[in-house]
Amino acid sequence: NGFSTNGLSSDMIYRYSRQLLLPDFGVEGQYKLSRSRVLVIGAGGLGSPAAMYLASCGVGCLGIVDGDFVELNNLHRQIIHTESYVGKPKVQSAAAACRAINSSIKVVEHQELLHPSNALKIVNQYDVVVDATDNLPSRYMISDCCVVLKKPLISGAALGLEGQLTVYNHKGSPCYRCLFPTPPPSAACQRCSDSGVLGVVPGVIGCMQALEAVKIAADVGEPLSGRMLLFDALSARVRIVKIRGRSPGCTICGENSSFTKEEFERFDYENFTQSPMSDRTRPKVTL
Amino acid sequence: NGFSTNGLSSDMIYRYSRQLLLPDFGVEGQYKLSRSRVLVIGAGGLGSPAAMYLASCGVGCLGIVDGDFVELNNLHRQIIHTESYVGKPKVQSAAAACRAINSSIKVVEHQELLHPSNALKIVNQYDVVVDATDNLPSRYMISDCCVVLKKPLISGAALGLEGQLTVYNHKGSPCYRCLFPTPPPSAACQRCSDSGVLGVVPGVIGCMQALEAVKIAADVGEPLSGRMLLFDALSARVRIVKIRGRSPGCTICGENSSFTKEEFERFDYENFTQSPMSDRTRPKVTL
Amino acid sequence: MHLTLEFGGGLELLLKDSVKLHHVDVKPKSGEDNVTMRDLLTWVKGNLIKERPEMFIKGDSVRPGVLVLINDCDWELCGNLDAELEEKDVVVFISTLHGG
Amino acid sequence: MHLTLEFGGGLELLLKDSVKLHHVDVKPKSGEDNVTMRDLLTWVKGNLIKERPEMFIKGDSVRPGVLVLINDCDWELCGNLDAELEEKDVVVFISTLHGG
Ligand SMILES: [Zn+2]
Ligand SMILES: [Zn+2]
Repeated sequence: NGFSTNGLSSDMIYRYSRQLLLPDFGVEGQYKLSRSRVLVIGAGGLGSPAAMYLASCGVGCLGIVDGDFVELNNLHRQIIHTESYVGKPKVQSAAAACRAINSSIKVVEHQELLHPSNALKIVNQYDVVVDATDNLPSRYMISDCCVVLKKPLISGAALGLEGQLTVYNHKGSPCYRCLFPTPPPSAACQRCSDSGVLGVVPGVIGCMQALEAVKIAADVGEPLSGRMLLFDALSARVRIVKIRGRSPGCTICGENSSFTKEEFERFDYENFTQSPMSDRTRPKVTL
Repeated sequence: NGFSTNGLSSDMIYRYSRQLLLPDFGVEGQYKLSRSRVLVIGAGGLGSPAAMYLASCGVGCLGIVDGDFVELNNLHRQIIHTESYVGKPKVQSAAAACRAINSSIKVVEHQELLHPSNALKIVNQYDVVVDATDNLPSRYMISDCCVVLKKPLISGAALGLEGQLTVYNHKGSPCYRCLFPTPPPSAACQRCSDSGVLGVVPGVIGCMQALEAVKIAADVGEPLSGRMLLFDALSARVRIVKIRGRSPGCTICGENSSFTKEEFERFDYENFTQSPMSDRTRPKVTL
Repeated sequence: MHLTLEFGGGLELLLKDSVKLHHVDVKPKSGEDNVTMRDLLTWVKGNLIKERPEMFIKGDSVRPGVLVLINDCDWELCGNLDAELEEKDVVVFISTLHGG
Repeated sequence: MHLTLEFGGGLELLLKDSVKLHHVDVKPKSGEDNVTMRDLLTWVKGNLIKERPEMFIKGDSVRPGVLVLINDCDWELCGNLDAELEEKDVVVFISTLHGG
């Protein structure tokens, strides 16, 4: 188990040999990955494949935040959870799955709803943040938090038969508020629990989130900064579009922004978006 | 557990409620999916997410074929396998993972290398075939088999930092031989075990294979027939290109083809491609 | 002027039969040579949106949460409402998703 | 004639520094007006391929296992070697992958 001069143990060299063979990744990429700390916020449809692939490919420390419990109607898309974990905390279930895949990395369980009061403390322990949540106030909160703490944010979303993906707050790319300074009307804020989602659509986006996190953590390739991927599952079409850069006038990340950690902790994201962070309603499906 | 008039049990209505809510999928899509039989050939990098998502979203019968055993250096990308299954048959490991996610579907284990002598019998039990193998002779064999048995074939591939995906032999789309009548020189046939692969790249392609299988099984949307998706992970680019249709002169699927089941069973795919089907060599990684 | 319009992220639900892709012919206002995005928004509201127009338009622009792309480029980079369209341009209106 | 050439699926390893994307200027042969795919293959072989040309060309076409795409369309649908290229066309050469 001794470490060789390249910083990888012999166990790691064997386990990750297929990645070490890659000229564009190699030992240096794997070493950087093994030193990186990645936080996945949300152990649901997006977080399931994101966390599993981040664990399997060898990030050094993987944190998972979620305050929810596994329900049977999550399992059609949240492949990290098995039936035996129904009723148990999602974080506990997800962490167990990640450890079963790779016992050599550190997996940290944050079994709580991410909230302005705990977000700074949790997010600050990581280098890269994956937003795998399912609601609008969390998306604003996580983006603001990443701006305040200067962390790159890999933001994915999926609903129905569509998905979206981009990297915020990284290499001149905008923050969520640069793109969406004003929240949409709450009637436009559909969730998977209201509107449904085909299981594998968040799978595709969650995998791509893991990929972007790996690229940033290992410092290889061109991240999806300043670009957004739009995925339409039904027609099997993908658009990758150029989006605006960081807005100088942005109230959060702009040049004259005075948004502080204290303001962040006091900001009422649910009121700002007129939309709840936690979704415990159970829609009735009547057929 | 009684079935209602729409063919779905109350358990299914609860488990799949998020998919039933989708106007473009709904009860009819779920019902068709629950009656479909999908075969995943290969429980490796592509087959891992493909099988897990097919199981979770509710195909009626999921078959998995593989003759290999789980190795530690598979685990950086083959997220269906846990460390506790190292040394055990991949099919056994994969089937256990799928059953743990969804005990209400039928999972069939074919613990053998797919070969012309057993392929017809196995493939014929399914409606949709997912090629998640890692070698050229298997790709020709599976395509020929799907032509002979008239099955749609969802073909994915991943190597290094790139992936490819298309649907063969479906709605006028070509077979593998229409595109590649002559095999490439064996020097061009790199494998993940020789050249490496970044863990999450087959993850992205395998998810998309599951998606295409679901679309065909449930008869929704436009499958990737006559189109090919080209994915470049490093630059985060996706191209979806138009490819030729079925070739009238194709020796296998063409108008005057006389390729029979008997010829298929006798065909030597390893000799044809000058490349082995099973890969048990262990490359040395010296650093 | 022939344009391809695409609606996504749920905006297609505001259109007839929820069709996402539309090949349309939009004429400049009388006395003008060009079609701007401002003109196009008016045209879309009048000709394509079948219900809940407030989910598409707010004031003289799109509602918050909608991204507008001209030939796969954010309209903020091409002049926003004043962007002048050209023959065969592709304009995408997409609502941001929040689900997971 | 300005063309964008892209190499993938491992073909980029045959090029200098394994660069995938190339913006090039290809002139018609003397006495001819057009550049065909046949001309382009000769030009690529002479100007871009740095090693193992047999992994790119076989006979007068690409080797088996290579897909050729002109503006995101299989060259079999555009005339194969006789396809005539136009200004700003994008030509992709991609080797089929077998891994998983
Ligand atoms: Zn900003
Ligand atoms: Zn054929």
